[in-house]
Amino acid sequence: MAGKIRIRAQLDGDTCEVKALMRHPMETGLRKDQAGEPIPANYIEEVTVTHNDKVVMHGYWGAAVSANPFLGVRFAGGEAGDKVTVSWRGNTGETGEGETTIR
Amino acid sequence: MKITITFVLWLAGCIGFVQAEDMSSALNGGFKAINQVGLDRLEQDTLQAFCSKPREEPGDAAVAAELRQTALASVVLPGNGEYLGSWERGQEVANNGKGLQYSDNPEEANGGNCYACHQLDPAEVAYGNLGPSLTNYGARGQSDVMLEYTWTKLWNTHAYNVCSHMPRFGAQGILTEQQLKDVMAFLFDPDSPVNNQAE
Amino acid sequence: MPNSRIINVAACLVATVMLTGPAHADEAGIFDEYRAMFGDDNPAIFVIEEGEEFWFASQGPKQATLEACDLGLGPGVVDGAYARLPRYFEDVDRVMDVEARLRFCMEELQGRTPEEVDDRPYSLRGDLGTEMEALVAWLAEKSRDLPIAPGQEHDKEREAYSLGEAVFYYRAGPHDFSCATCHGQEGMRIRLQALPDLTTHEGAAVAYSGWPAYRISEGVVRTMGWRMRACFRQQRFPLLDMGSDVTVALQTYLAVTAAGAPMAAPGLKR
Amino acid sequence: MKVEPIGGMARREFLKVGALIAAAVALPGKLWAAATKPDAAFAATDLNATFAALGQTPTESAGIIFTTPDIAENGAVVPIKIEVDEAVLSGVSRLYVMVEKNPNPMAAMFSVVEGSKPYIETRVKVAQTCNLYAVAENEEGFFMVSKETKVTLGGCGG
Repeated sequence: MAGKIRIRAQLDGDTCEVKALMRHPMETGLRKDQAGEPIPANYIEEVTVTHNDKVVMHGYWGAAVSANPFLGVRFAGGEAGDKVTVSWRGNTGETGEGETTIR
Repeated sequence: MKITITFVLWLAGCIGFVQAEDMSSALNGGFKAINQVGLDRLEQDTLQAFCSKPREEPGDAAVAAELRQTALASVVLPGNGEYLGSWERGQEVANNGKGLQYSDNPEEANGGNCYACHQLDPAEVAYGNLGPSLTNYGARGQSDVMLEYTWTKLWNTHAYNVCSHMPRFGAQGILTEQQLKDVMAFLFDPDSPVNNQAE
Repeated sequence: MPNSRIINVAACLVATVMLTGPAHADEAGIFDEYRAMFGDDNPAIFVIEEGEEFWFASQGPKQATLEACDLGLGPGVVDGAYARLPRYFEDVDRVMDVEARLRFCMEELQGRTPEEVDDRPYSLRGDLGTEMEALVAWLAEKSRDLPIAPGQEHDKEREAYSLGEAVFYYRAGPHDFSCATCHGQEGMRIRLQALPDLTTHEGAAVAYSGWPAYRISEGVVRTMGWRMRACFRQQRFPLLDMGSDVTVALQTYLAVTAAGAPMAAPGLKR
Repeated sequence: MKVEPIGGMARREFLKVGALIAAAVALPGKLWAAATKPDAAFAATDLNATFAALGQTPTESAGIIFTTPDIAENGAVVPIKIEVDEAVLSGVSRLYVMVEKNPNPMAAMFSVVEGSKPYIETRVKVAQTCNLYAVAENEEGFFMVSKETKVTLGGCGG
């Protein structure tokens, strides 16, 4: 179920506001399950936001970002209909990507 | 002291419009034993049955008085006459909400979870209000009467107030005698943050 | 339309709620700033989508979907069905909540075993969600803004209400707790957690309309059935069975007390 | 990059990386290349070590507008927002979020690419009541603002 991303990109004057929710457990590796077994670390390590294929924000995350992460960023120069993507790579090598157009 | 649900409800006649046997079979069919928690937890003692009336309507006054006497008589005062332990340990007991749930480790000491319902150390903002504030409790007096009153309240609250919502920490074995002494110290010790508020 | 009387009652109650203003009994002001920062971004949206996928997925020995499942408004009718539960179902001659009914459909339509369906209905630590949570989230979404209108015409529906009320006040266990211990008075809280008074329409409406909900503390969507189970765990009772008569009765008691208030789930909770 | 215990080394290491990023950022479009993850800073187990790994203890700046809740209903999810007043603090290329008493204080680092706003909203885990730090980096060094978030205990069974 992990991997999905929901993105909203909206113009406010000349600034485009991007809000993204990512489907991910963000396990720290420090928790134990009900049986007392450690739950392996599984978190998003790298996030990239692009506008028409140009990177506008890039981040590195630790496991302290909350489960089902939320990210809000802003950039200038967007126009309605432009493509915005958010993609991530996890510490396990897993990836996720989502796409939307600016409203 | 435990008696079967059916018997208690038979005593009460019925619960609201629900017949005793319906209630009993619904409860026993609706829960499963898990880990250290068995279905015997669903059985009521006389006090619990009396205090389970829908809309918490007060029951028969004579029965209530008898239950109050029984509760009072059940209180076990500390063996050596010492009421006060360590307020530091008592503070931990007051903060700890775990114990006796099927999700809790039965090897670990139970908590008293005092903060769930009471204000104590005023520096702790996360306190509940189901019970009265106990901040500055020590200022209410340190006499033997006060100590015995408070011990009794912790041991079996129904000795003073039948159908109080507070657990019977001593009578039901939720806290040990030492833990009760520690909680007492948390309430009474002049150095406890309950009484000694740093500026 | 069936149960027009209930709808009428519901409409009156909606009017009452509108007159008395929205119920916000569980909104302790101290967390307003915190909650406001979440805006509209509720991860429950993923779970709702997953619920829809589960509904249309062929599963079990019969490789069937749940599309023929009758939630009370006819086979396959999902719009508004959640808000009308719990209700009496003739085919099983008992009152069911959404989880009991879904389990019945999984067994009947898909041929799945009770063991499989009951194995892990609610997420354990480390899970991202379960099929039951997803289906309930999606069905609740399909009743958003509709008035809570549980069945109360059939004898068994009224019996469920009475049993629910009796269970609500039933004190037992080492701590002598009942539901009423925490949820029977207004303006109360545990620690800083506001406790809705579930014996009043306003309190029950706030509580009932907001489940299922995304629990930020756990990162998963929790259902009303889970909330009942978790309450009983904290009451130091044994494990409450999903879909059992006890949980159905309590939810009936709550839903009837909350009747008329609009559903607002899946919400966002602590 | 391994854990760098002392500031000097880490700082040099960091400047090297920083220069690479600066070069990368100046390139248009797809040629933009990601910075190397500052592993030492993410692995640090207290705030001073985190700052040391970055190479400098940030100085307080009024140019960072840091929005956090004073009190959180649950520490598993604490929403935060970092904005930069570009009239006070210009040319910010990086933003960092740190949570003082987490096992690893460094929660996230963001590279602000040219044309983007130095603006981040996210949600982080806060293990216990402590200070949260918003750190901004530009050519002049590191700047910060900190705010306390109280994490409350809840429930009848916890």
